[in-house]
Amino acid sequence: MAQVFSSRFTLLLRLGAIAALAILAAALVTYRVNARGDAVEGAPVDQPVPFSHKHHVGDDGIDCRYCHVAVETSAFAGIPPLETCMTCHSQLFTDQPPLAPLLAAYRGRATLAWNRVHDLPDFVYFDHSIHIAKGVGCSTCHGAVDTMPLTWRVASLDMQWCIACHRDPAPNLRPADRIYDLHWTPPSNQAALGKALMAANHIRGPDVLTSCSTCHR
Amino acid sequence: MTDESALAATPVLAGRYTDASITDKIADIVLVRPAHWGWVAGAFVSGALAILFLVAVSWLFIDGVGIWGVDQPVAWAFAITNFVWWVGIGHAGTFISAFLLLLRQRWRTSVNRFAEAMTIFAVAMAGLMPILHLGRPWFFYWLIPYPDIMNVWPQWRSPLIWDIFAIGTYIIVSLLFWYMGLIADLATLRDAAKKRWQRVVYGLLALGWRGDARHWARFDSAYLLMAGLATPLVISVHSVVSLDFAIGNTPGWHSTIFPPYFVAGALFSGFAMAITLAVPMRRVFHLEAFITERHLDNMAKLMLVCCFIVTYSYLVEIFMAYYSADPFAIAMVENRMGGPYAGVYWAVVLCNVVVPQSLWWAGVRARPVALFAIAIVVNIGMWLERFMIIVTSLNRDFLPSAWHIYVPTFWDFATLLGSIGLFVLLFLGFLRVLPAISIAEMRKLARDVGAER
Amino acid sequence: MSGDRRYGVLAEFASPEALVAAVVRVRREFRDVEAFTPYSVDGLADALGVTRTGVPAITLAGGIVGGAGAYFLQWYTAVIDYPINSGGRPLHSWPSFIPATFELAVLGAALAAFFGFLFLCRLPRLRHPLFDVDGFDLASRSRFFLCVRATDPAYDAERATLLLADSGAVRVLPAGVS
Amino acid sequence: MPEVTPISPSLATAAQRRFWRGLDELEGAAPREVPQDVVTFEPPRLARRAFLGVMAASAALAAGGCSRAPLETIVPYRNGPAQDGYGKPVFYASALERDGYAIGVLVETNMGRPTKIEGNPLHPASLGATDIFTQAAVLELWDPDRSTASLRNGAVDTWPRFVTELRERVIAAPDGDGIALLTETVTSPTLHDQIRTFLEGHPRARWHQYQPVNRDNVYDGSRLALGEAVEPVYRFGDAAVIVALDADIVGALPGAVRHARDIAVARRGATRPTIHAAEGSPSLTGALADRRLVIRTGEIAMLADALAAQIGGGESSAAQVGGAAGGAAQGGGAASGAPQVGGAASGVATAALGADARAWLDRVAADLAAHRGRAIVVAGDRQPAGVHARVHAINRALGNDALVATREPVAFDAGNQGDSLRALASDMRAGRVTTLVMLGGNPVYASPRDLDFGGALRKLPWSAHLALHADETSAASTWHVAAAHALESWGDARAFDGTVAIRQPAIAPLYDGHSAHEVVSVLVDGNPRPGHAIVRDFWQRRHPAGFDAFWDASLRDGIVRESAATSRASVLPAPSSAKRSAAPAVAASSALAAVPTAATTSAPPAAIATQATAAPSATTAAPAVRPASDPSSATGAIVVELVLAPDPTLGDGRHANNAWLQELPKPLTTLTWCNAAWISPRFAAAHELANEDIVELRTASATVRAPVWIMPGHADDAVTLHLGHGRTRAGRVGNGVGVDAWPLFDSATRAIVPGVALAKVDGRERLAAAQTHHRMEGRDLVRLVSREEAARCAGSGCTPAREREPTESLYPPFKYDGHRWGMSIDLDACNGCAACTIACQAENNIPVVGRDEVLRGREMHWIRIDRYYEGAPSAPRTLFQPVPCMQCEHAPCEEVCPVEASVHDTEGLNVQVYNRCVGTRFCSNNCPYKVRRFNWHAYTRDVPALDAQRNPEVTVRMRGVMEKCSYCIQRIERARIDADRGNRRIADGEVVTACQAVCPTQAIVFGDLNDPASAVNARKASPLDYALLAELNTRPRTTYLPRIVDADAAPPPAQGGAPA
Repeated sequence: MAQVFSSRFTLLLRLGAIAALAILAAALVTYRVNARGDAVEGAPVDQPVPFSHKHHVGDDGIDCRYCHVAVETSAFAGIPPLETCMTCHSQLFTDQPPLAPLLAAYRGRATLAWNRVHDLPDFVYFDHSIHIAKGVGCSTCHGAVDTMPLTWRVASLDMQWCIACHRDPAPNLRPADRIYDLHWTPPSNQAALGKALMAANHIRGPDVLTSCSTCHR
Repeated sequence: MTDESALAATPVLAGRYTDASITDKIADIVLVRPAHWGWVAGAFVSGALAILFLVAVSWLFIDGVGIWGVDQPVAWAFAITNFVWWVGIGHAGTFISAFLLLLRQRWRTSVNRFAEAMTIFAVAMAGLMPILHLGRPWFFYWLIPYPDIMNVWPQWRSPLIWDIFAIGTYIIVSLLFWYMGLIADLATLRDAAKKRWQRVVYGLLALGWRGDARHWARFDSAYLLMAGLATPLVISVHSVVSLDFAIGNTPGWHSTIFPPYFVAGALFSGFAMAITLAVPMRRVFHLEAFITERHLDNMAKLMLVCCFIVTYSYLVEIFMAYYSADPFAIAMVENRMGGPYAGVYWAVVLCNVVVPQSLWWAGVRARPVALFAIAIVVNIGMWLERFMIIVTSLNRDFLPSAWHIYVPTFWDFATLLGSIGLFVLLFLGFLRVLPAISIAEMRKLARDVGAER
Repeated sequence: MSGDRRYGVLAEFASPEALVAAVVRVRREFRDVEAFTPYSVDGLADALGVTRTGVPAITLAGGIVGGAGAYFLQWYTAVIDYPINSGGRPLHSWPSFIPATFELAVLGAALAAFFGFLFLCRLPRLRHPLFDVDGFDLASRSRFFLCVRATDPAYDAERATLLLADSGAVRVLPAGVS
Repeated sequence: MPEVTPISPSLATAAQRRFWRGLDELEGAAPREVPQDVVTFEPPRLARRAFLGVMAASAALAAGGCSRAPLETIVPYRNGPAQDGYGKPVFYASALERDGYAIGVLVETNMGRPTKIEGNPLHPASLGATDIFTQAAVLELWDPDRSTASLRNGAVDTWPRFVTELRERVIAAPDGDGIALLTETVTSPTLHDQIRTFLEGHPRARWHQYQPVNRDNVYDGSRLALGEAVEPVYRFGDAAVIVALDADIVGALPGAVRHARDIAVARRGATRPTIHAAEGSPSLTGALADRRLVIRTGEIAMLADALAAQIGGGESSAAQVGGAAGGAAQGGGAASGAPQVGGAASGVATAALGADARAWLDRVAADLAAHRGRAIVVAGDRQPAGVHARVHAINRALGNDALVATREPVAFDAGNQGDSLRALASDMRAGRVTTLVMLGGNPVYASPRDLDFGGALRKLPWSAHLALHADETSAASTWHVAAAHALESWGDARAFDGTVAIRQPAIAPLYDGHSAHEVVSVLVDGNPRPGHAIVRDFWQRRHPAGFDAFWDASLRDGIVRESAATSRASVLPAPSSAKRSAAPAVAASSALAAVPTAATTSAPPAAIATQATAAPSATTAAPAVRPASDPSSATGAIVVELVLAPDPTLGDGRHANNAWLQELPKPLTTLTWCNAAWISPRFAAAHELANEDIVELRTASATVRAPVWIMPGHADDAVTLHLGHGRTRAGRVGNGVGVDAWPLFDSATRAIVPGVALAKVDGRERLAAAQTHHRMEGRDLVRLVSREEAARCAGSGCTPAREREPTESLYPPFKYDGHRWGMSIDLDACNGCAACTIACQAENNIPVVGRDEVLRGREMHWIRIDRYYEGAPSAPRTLFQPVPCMQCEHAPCEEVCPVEASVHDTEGLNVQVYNRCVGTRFCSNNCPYKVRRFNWHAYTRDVPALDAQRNPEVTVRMRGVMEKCSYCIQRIERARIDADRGNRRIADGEVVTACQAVCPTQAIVFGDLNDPASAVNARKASPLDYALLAELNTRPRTTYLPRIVDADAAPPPAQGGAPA
């Protein structure tokens, strides 16, 4: 009787098995650590008109609410109507080629379709107004848009990300006058401040905030 | 050989065999003998049905569970019936291999291997059914706990979650148990095989088994432990399956008798399926010496025992309905016996209560063909029983306004018949690539029997 | 008789009884002996001096880990990590946690038994010096083998060969290391 | 994915997007006054089956399970919404018409898309509630089958070309010779004014009105009784006794929604009115009635005569009856031994009636006499004029003037529409019409077929038909002019009491549609004017002073203030003239009495019915009833009386292409997607007919085959068949659904056809009934309490028959500290109208599944109306029970869900998380109420037009997902966020569920159980409050109040079965 398997074969088999196990484990860990929704974070999204928040907000100092008018009253913050753009751009840079789609749309010759940067699944009902009212500032989710030439996403917007804050909102709460501060960072006494804001804004406990019906209908 | 004592005296191994001749007789089926025409015909028919199964499942995934006849209020029907039926069939295999091992029943030896294979394929069919019946089968893994990005976990109070664990454990333990028993035989095949690829394949599967006595000692210990684990497991599995219904509040489901009722029903159908498979198998592969009338007789007797437990359960259901004076339970019983599905109920009684009574006669038990016929009837009866439990409970429950009939569609039948086809195909494949009877254990049996003579 | 006997000396027997008797005899001189049989032979383990296999302990441990882990998982996920009111049932619905606990205990025990068995046997081991011995393939068919290992402190190949031949072996073979 | 060809580039984007949310921000704000721009849709081309099976999004979602979400785009407004319109619904007050009668509505628009209709609380016909047709109007708006362009001889043509042609034809006939205008019932002051102007300018032009569901009999009856056509306006809320003679007060009568409210309020009040109904064809009012008499529809005339005789239909006998009744009133509504009123005086008329009828009559007469001045007798619109005349006389004799006001007809120029159409048809045949303009209606389909209107129309040199769909009439006309939907166009209309509401559009016309006002403006002076200008100018002429304020107020409120009061003539005409007109009718009644009518109802009805209808017709100048085709010659034929009624959900057929209405289980039968010949159980047994058997109905001129539906409580030897089905050009939804009964409709016999031959023929047709079992099986589902018991419980309290819920539980209770939402449903108020079902469908994006799926029991409605019969099938009590999700605190569904898709939230709502659901359906099995609905197929698929209807606040469910009533959680969330922003609690009444809002009878009340002052707690405080299947310890949040019945009016027990 002879050996069925050569020593070379068994060695390879052994090495292969070890490698497969290692790769599988590494893949699982990597997957879980990086598991996200459909997000692509940090990648600027192309737009038909290269609108720069950096220029408009950072350089010109336009307030968020000048364009996103409904952010304090509605679920939807509001994409500015073309006439808002035209308050300045009927005068400024009217001949610049990048603005051509805007003008064409305003004159009814074409449709201007912005590409969504922050897109939640259709079964998620996010409401801007209540987050603003309760002390969650713009930059908490949208980042410092005043530094973004083209807007990109800074957060994954997936459920674990939402849930993390809904379980413990205090670290992300700020006073009402800092809501639109795009460079707000938690002060050293954030623990106490957050607790105080929780009470002041009547923010309910995590059991309420993580109820399924809070976000899904 | 038609009287009781003669049948009981039939040996569990007919004829005289040496270690070598047993090895050859069993291993040659796999390694040497060309395919028997009966096998080919069976493979052809079951293959065709398996293709039907694939078509049915493909269409199911494309169009949705609406292709079946399920409706409101009968939201479960064929798929779950098939599921319970297949799980039940699996149970006899485990019962034979584990329970009888613990009881040191010698007749177990020549039937346990194929019975375990039957278990695995049946449980595989069963495991498919709940996934197929999901509205969104591609999310079936949400029933398994893992740290997902939704931060949501399974809901542990649901019997369906218990099912996942029960069926999952069951199929894993059955596979391990089966494989453990196979290791020594795989080594035999490795050493007996002439073809290089057979030696490699069986060699890999045999894990380098060399019959070391210390290994045998550990093997015996582990194998016995596995049998000890599999025995309560098999009872728990069908108990959990029964809880899929008993936890529900539907009249006809919500009953404490369900776990033993289901376990007995499972063994009933399982032994019927074992007989269904054994009778043609021993004929086609000339294994009459190994699987003797004694084996068939024992399985038939067990069927008869199960028949009585099942019958008792039927009677208890009726008794409890009237004894409890619960109008919903009474209505359920009367609906079963006289409602739109009364035919199913009475067919169940005929198949599961009346026909098996013929097993009282040794003459019937001694005739493989008769046993085969009865086993088929019981298989059908047990399928219908699950259909009866599921559908005739759901179709008329609490609010008469919601009552609605259930009518199966072509795709319901295609899925059922297709799964049978796939099961048989897998089983036929098993017969050709693995020893259908445990060679190592048969050697020992032959020696023990020889020693007694 | 000569040849490479660095692994040991292998003897073939025709029956299990002969093997057991030989084991008893050989073990008076050599402790490190191995027996190979086509099926589990009663009394052989005793003759080889095997008293505990170690498998039951591993199995018990597996069962405890499986069951405790399952219960902990259920309790942690349902009560601590994401408590959700489901049907008005208590968060810690312990009766409902039992089935999965039981099943996973069985699973843990079964996996432990199987892999413990493999581990204790140092399997899988696809290559083995004995596989090079001519006729050893009968160990999985109809013959019974006894091997006196070269690792035995009292190992003496010639003495072992003689002893085995004298113990009723059909034949005695050298077992080398390739 | 259906092939989609969008026209406008902006819509191309919409079509490519996959979910309804994709249409967010797409369109500008809805036009409030001036339409800003026109959005055009090309309907996707779909096979009808596909369309139905399909009204479904989710192949996309299915695929989405394993791929990245598609990139979405946002199209900004050009100009921002006028008000706070980003992402918030805007409501516009408007009015919709049912058979010409307005009901005030508030149209909810989301991002400019009308998505839902609510009742206008200020409008007298609505008071905040609506009916099923109003709810379904929004789907009609978005119907992909609507005409997108005008057609000339079937080829696409343009509105300007139509205007040019019409103008030329009017110019060619300056005096209007040969020009005919056919409208439906006109209640629009503006349209009427326009038509008057046109007719004055073109004196020889003719205006005809014809609407299949009309009030000819009512107006004719009042002409008989009072000498002039008047519109009776009833004050049911103040009545102590209501007698409905084949009158569906709460279901079909103009103002039904309001009537239902009035009656419900009265029934909840201290003095509960008694409702008596006599009818042959079961109706909602019959089901609501305390005492219901089953009598053939054709015999109602006889019954009215008998009642008149017993009460004293004239002045002289009134006093006499009054005296007798005064004595009877001492009985105080006691049960048995109703005193004989009228005695010998009524003997002649009553002799012809059966024993049941006489008993009923005695009781009614006693009740009426005991409540003189506080009673209302109503006759149904299909009853011949003579009956209406007699009813006028009865009401007057009883001094019910205060409750039965009369006013000039709500319809302008209310002549006899049947005559009007006949005259038009004969003019057309005689060549006297060269130009015919039809504004709405579908006379080719929905008109007496003996007129052969279609044949006459095809021969006309030039005709035009303004309609939403290119229907049967459009196909026979030269021009089909695409109409603007009521939600797209300006207009006005009067309600049942004359109140005028301005109809303002909620969206610019989706297609190239135009309104009747615009067409008539072409007739007037050849120049089309915008509808807005026409309506506004008309009202400016009416209200020159302070017009702007008036106009703004009228638009904002949805009613023109004082319009009802100014036009109401609440005084009855002088008795002398009335007496004269009524006299012949009374005389006829004595003639009736001479008819040898057998006392039992099994007598062959032909003779009776013929006589009964013929008798009053002698006074109404209606044509003599033609003898039925010799029915006895047909082998196996049975002679029956046939009642042709508008379909409960499709009306006269105009709603046939509305999938919501097609799939809405018809009240009483729960049939969907079909019509059937209703027969009585006894008739079915006698002639061995079973449900779904096919029978052939034969009149002199036509033969129709229809499946049979055995209808408990139907009159024997009679058949009811609904009109409105069997359309051939309704659209992909409505074509070929059901049986066209119009061929049986003859201009002479009209709705009640005597002497029809019925014969069973081979074959069966499956009928898609949503409910297949009709008895309660002795279970405590719809609970009944006697009037006395209810009164006792309302006062000092009583011991409830059973605990509301088991007090013990194995589980410690969960604490609900915030809100605890709950609902109470008053079964005594519910009249089974099904408005809640369809309101819920509109609000919650519930898909339509089609006939085959309904046959499989897969309808998707979140709230269903269970209907049970109690008692003998021949005259059962009909019970309704709306069943939404009970929102159990111990929800059996949740316990068995493996993936936490069905869970509780912290306010105790039983929520279904669609995106988590994997579809095991265990929850449905474990739901004892069976309120869960499963998406067996991808029912919701992308159809751009239909996508636009969807409520953006509610997830559209994909295939394989369970869904159910959520207590309109989107409305709760909206209120919560609004309240939460202000750090306040949600106030009681701030959250109104869709079913609650629409309910005409306020049977449904929703609110916070933790608020001791909430309305829902007030309802639940009643000791009669009970939970359905409470013994299961599910602890439902939805509970019921029992139906209150007259104990002595208990129906006889069912034969061969235990009484429920």
